[in-house]
Amino acid sequence: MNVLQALNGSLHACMAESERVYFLGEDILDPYGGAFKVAQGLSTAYPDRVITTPVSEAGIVGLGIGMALRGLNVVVEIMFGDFIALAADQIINHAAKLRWMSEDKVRIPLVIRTPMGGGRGYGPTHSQTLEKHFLGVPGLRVLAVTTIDDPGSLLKHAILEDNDPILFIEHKLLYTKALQPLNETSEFNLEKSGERYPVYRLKVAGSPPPTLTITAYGYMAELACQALQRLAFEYEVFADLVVPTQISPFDHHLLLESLAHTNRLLTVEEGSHTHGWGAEVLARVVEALGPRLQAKRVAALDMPIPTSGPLEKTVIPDVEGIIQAAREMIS
Amino acid sequence: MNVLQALNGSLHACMAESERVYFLGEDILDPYGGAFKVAQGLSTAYPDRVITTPVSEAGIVGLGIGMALRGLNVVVEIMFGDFIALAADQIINHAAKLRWMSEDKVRIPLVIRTPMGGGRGYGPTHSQTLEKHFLGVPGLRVLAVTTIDDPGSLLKHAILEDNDPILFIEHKLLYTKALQPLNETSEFNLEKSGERYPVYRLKVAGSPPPTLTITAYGYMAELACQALQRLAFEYEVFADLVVPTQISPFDHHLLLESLAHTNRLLTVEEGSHTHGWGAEVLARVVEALGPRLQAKRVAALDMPIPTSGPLEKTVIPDVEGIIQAAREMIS
Amino acid sequence: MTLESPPDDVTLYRQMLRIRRFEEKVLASFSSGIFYGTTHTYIGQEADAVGVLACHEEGDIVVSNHRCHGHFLAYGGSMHALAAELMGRATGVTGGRGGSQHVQWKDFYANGILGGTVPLAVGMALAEKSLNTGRVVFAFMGDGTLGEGVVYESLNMASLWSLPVLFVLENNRYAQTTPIQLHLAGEISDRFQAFAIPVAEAETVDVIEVFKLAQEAVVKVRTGEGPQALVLHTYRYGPHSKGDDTRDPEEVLKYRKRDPLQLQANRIDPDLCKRVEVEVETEVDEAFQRAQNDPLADPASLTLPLDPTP
Amino acid sequence: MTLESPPDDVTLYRQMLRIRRFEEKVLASFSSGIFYGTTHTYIGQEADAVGVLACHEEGDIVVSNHRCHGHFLAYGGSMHALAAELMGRATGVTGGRGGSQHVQWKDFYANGILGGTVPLAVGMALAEKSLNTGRVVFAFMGDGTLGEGVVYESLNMASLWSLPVLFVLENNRYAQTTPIQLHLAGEISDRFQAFAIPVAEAETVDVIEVFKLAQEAVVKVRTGEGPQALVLHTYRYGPHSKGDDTRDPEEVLKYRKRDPLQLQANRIDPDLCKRVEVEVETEVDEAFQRAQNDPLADPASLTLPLDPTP
Ligand SMILES: Cc1ncc(C[n+]2csc(CCOP(=O)(O)OP(=O)(O)O)c2C)c(N)n1
Ligand SMILES: Cc1ncc(C[n+]2csc(CCOP(=O)(O)OP(=O)(O)O)c2C)c(N)n1
Ligand SMILES: [Mg+2]
Ligand SMILES: [Mg+2]
Repeated sequence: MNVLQALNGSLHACMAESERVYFLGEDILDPYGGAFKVAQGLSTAYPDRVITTPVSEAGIVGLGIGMALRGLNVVVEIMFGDFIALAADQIINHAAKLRWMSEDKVRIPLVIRTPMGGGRGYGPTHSQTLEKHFLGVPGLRVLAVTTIDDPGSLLKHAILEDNDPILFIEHKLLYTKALQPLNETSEFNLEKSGERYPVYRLKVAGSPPPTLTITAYGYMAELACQALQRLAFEYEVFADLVVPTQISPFDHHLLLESLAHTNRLLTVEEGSHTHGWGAEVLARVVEALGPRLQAKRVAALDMPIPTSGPLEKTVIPDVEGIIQAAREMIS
Repeated sequence: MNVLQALNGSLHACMAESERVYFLGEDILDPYGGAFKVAQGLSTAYPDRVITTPVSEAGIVGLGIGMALRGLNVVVEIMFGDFIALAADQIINHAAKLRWMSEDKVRIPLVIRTPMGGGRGYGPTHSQTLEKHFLGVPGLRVLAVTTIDDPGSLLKHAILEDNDPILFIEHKLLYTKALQPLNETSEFNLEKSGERYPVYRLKVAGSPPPTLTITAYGYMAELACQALQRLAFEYEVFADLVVPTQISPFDHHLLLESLAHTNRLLTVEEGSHTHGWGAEVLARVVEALGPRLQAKRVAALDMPIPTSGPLEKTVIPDVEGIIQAAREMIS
Repeated sequence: MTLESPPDDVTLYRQMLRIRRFEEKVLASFSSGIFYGTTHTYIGQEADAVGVLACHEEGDIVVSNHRCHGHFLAYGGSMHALAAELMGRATGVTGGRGGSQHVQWKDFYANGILGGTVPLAVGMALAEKSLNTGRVVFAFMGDGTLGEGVVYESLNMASLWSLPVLFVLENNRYAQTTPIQLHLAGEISDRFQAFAIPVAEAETVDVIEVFKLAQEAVVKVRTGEGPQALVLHTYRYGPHSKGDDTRDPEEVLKYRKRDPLQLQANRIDPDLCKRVEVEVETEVDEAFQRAQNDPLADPASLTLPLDPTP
Repeated sequence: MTLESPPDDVTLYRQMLRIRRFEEKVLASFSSGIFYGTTHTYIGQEADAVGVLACHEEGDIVVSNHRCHGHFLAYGGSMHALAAELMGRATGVTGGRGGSQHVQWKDFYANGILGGTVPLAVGMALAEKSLNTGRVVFAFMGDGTLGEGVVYESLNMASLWSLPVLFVLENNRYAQTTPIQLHLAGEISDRFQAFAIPVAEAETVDVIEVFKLAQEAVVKVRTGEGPQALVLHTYRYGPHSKGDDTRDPEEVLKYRKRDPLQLQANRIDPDLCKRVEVEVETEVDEAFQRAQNDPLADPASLTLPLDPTP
């Protein structure tokens, strides 16, 4: 099973389980099923609860908030994550505040799903990793899918078991990637912490104690897994990899556990470097650990994402970049 | 002279100096002159170049981009910084990218001015410090006014001598504050680095070498100045205060100089804590200094800004909070 | 469902007067420093809120804006809780969190981002239609709010899906200090008709006329004819918020002469009118008094907007 | 300024054919992997770009969208540079940075955010009007783009300030896979008229008819009558981007029968037509060939979007 199938299956399961689940988005009707096909089959199975919309990102997020306010569990698909900026006011000033402003009298069970990321040559307005601009919004949860464990259950928890607004990030390149079920992987030791939105800790199976802690989410967690293996086998650098599914607010508990041994932190993200996710991770960890942390971030260059392959490859982090940064930290 | 007068005077000077300067915003015509009066007198003096607009934040930023593309130097006023999220797409996907996407063939000399911050009981949608969501946008410069030196010249550089888009942050509480000219202050030793968008370093005049480095921008730099004095006189804690006017991209040069001696960093900002400006500052500094930094952030609680005085005061950082955090770091 | 007749003249008068006196008291008290933040008063527009919301039924939803006191009181909100909210008291509508423009109570929602609540209103209408509740959403907005793009995104979807929402456009001829001719091109009614939303329009401060137009429109909405728009040309007598009035005093005076309260008072026995006056003034005074004696909001009451633990 | 007559029939035909053959080659070559990213072809809509931009004068501004190849070629953009851009070559219009939907050259601007460029277009018109250049801005958008709120903010300001912009609305009846009746309430022309912007409208693929309508509108814009809108009902023959066509093949066939190229070819001597065909095919082949031989974009060419030092 791949990530796309897991997410699509989860949406089907959610809509089957509760009649209060509604799905809105652009071009989501069958046979198309959305630009990345995550909605495939939904409109056929639940024609009354799957609504294809005009090209109105702010509007549909706003409608989703209104529906959620009235007790529906709403999923809004934003076709490309690059368009999420159009809904920034709806997210920051409405979705995230209404519960608090009402003294918890109203709730907003809304999941805004959107694919982010580059690697497909879609160019500057269709390849971005913009979630960094939505981290740290009081009242907003940001989740990110990986192949690890069960992205379908992550989505299900978000839709059915959470009454707060969620920005749900799916990296485009993950859709076709096979899942790494928790119990079946022989290459990694995998530890899970938390239920709804777990944090995972991986290390190469049978490796000695780590000297470095890497943390990454989304598609970069995939690359970090590859880097972890190559670091171990090619360079004898042994690292822990901590992969959160909830990237904001961020729970640094497991990370601190690992850092207690390594004192070395490498964050990896696809968003542009400055003011990215890694900044908060580093800051938190420094505050917690005091003067003993060595740290470094791997991220995209601070520029738009180009279309042409060689350029795009230069701007976005890759496995080599992670390995190199890790080795620099150890040496 | 206060900050309001400095900014207003600067706008007059810019419009007098160049016929290419245009000013757009909501309710900016005389006699009103904008909600915070920064535009006072402009429409009388330059009726053809001062345009009051409909209530269309995305639209007017977009228009400003278009005008800038055609070679005008455009200032757009967003009445409250809380509304900047409405223009997020225009800023992130258009203003900040167009130069780069054209291989520098087009430029965007656009200044988006907006007041941020709380302290006036305006409540959850009129008191925010939202610039944190616009830090680290590749291609966007974010500046923040303080009372130190000359905010008017900061604005002038932004309008007349910069061909890239700028988000220009003015804290509401600063408008009525008197300027602290560089050479006239006897309470602080003041050092300036950089020309267009300087970074300042202050210490209490005649104080012994600092054991702590504080950094803050905007109105929080005001509070940090007060804290600096009280820390010195009441607690014999001596600190450097580093105040950047360009908060993104952030130049940590002067900060590192100070930290080389103190190894202790306290960041202060009014935005909500998580994923704020301070996160990037800490992260950069840790990366640069390695395992010897002790650090802490003072920021608003991670929640919306309430209206009622006692609540608002609890959420937003104050001088006491800065002093307490500083003392905790030293002890 | 049939057209109902309007509430009796005295009730309508009293409701408008409650708004008027409340708002006058707010403006008069501002300088005394008892309030936090700012305010936007509804004086002059009372016929809109009272006339329109006389048509609302229990469970109907009202989406309001920055100028929400009139809507809130006409909806049935507590005058004391509203006063307390302005004063930042623990007993305020939202315990002092929201203040003047962020009021949420029962099915009433107000917010300070112009236009930002319009898609929420349409989404609520979509929910109510989906759940088949027969509820109607009343969405108030001002002429200036027609500057915001998300309003049009919302009108489009409301019309496409034939949703039970009544858009109430209060044209008081200004957006803050900007006269309508400087902010709005074309005709207001065309902005709705461009989305195939039928419009009823009136240049009136007669609460009964407003009621009748609203009732006709609400019946259509409630019986499934889809969204309707009501364009009410009105005027505010007070400043936009507190001291910021740049309008020609002559113009204000002209509109003050067609006062909705006077018009309605003329329909009522003068003695009765007086009695209502006294009662309302007492009510307002008591509301303010009580609010002022209430405790300020307690910082310990603050909660996080989100449970941070996964 | 007077109405000029259209370019000669062969020129119009050639221009449309250049677009057609270029786009066909793009679609046909996609699976070979020579391109980066995706594409949106203009096949079927050629009469719009060619007819409208036949009215543009040197210095006029063209604001385009995701479906920009046709606009770009009709504007006078280099076919080779466009092919090279799609292939991520250093010689591409933007050196491989922008790709298919982000094309900037001279006074031509295209972008992949639907509607996001419309306020830019209006701002450019404001600048040109302020600088009194007599330039006109042509702003292209599709039916689906009428879903975006910022479009209406822009229409309002264009109209309020009587700006020199021609809005060209190409209604190809779909937004991606969504037929217009599922995304648009009411009539397209009313969306402009609601802002007091005059509209000319045609259901046509006749490039000369398009030219005439456009020329009339452009003259009005250029002589200071303010913004105008042109609503062109058309159809695209190809998929939205590459393989994603969910439309009824019968419907596509129906529209294919009124091919703008066929219509124009009928006005031309068949031998001449053939010659043009051969010339255009050669031009397209050479453009692609040359582009494919050009070097890929060099990472060393990347620059920062902002000078970071204060
Ligand atoms: C998004 C947004 N932009 C600007 C403002 C500032 N503002 C508050 S009220 C107002 C004027 C509103 O005019 P209108 O919609 O006509 O309502 P009225 O005040 O006349 O009742 C403005 C510009 C705001 N609150 N929200
Ligand atoms: C803001 C934004 N939302 C969604 C998209 C994805 N998208 C690309 S083209 C398209 C359909 C556009 O329809 P229309 O405006 O009619 O132009 P057409 O493709 O028919 O030429 C959509 C939804 C986008 N590019 N930008
Ligand atoms: Mg108004
Ligand atoms: Mg279309």
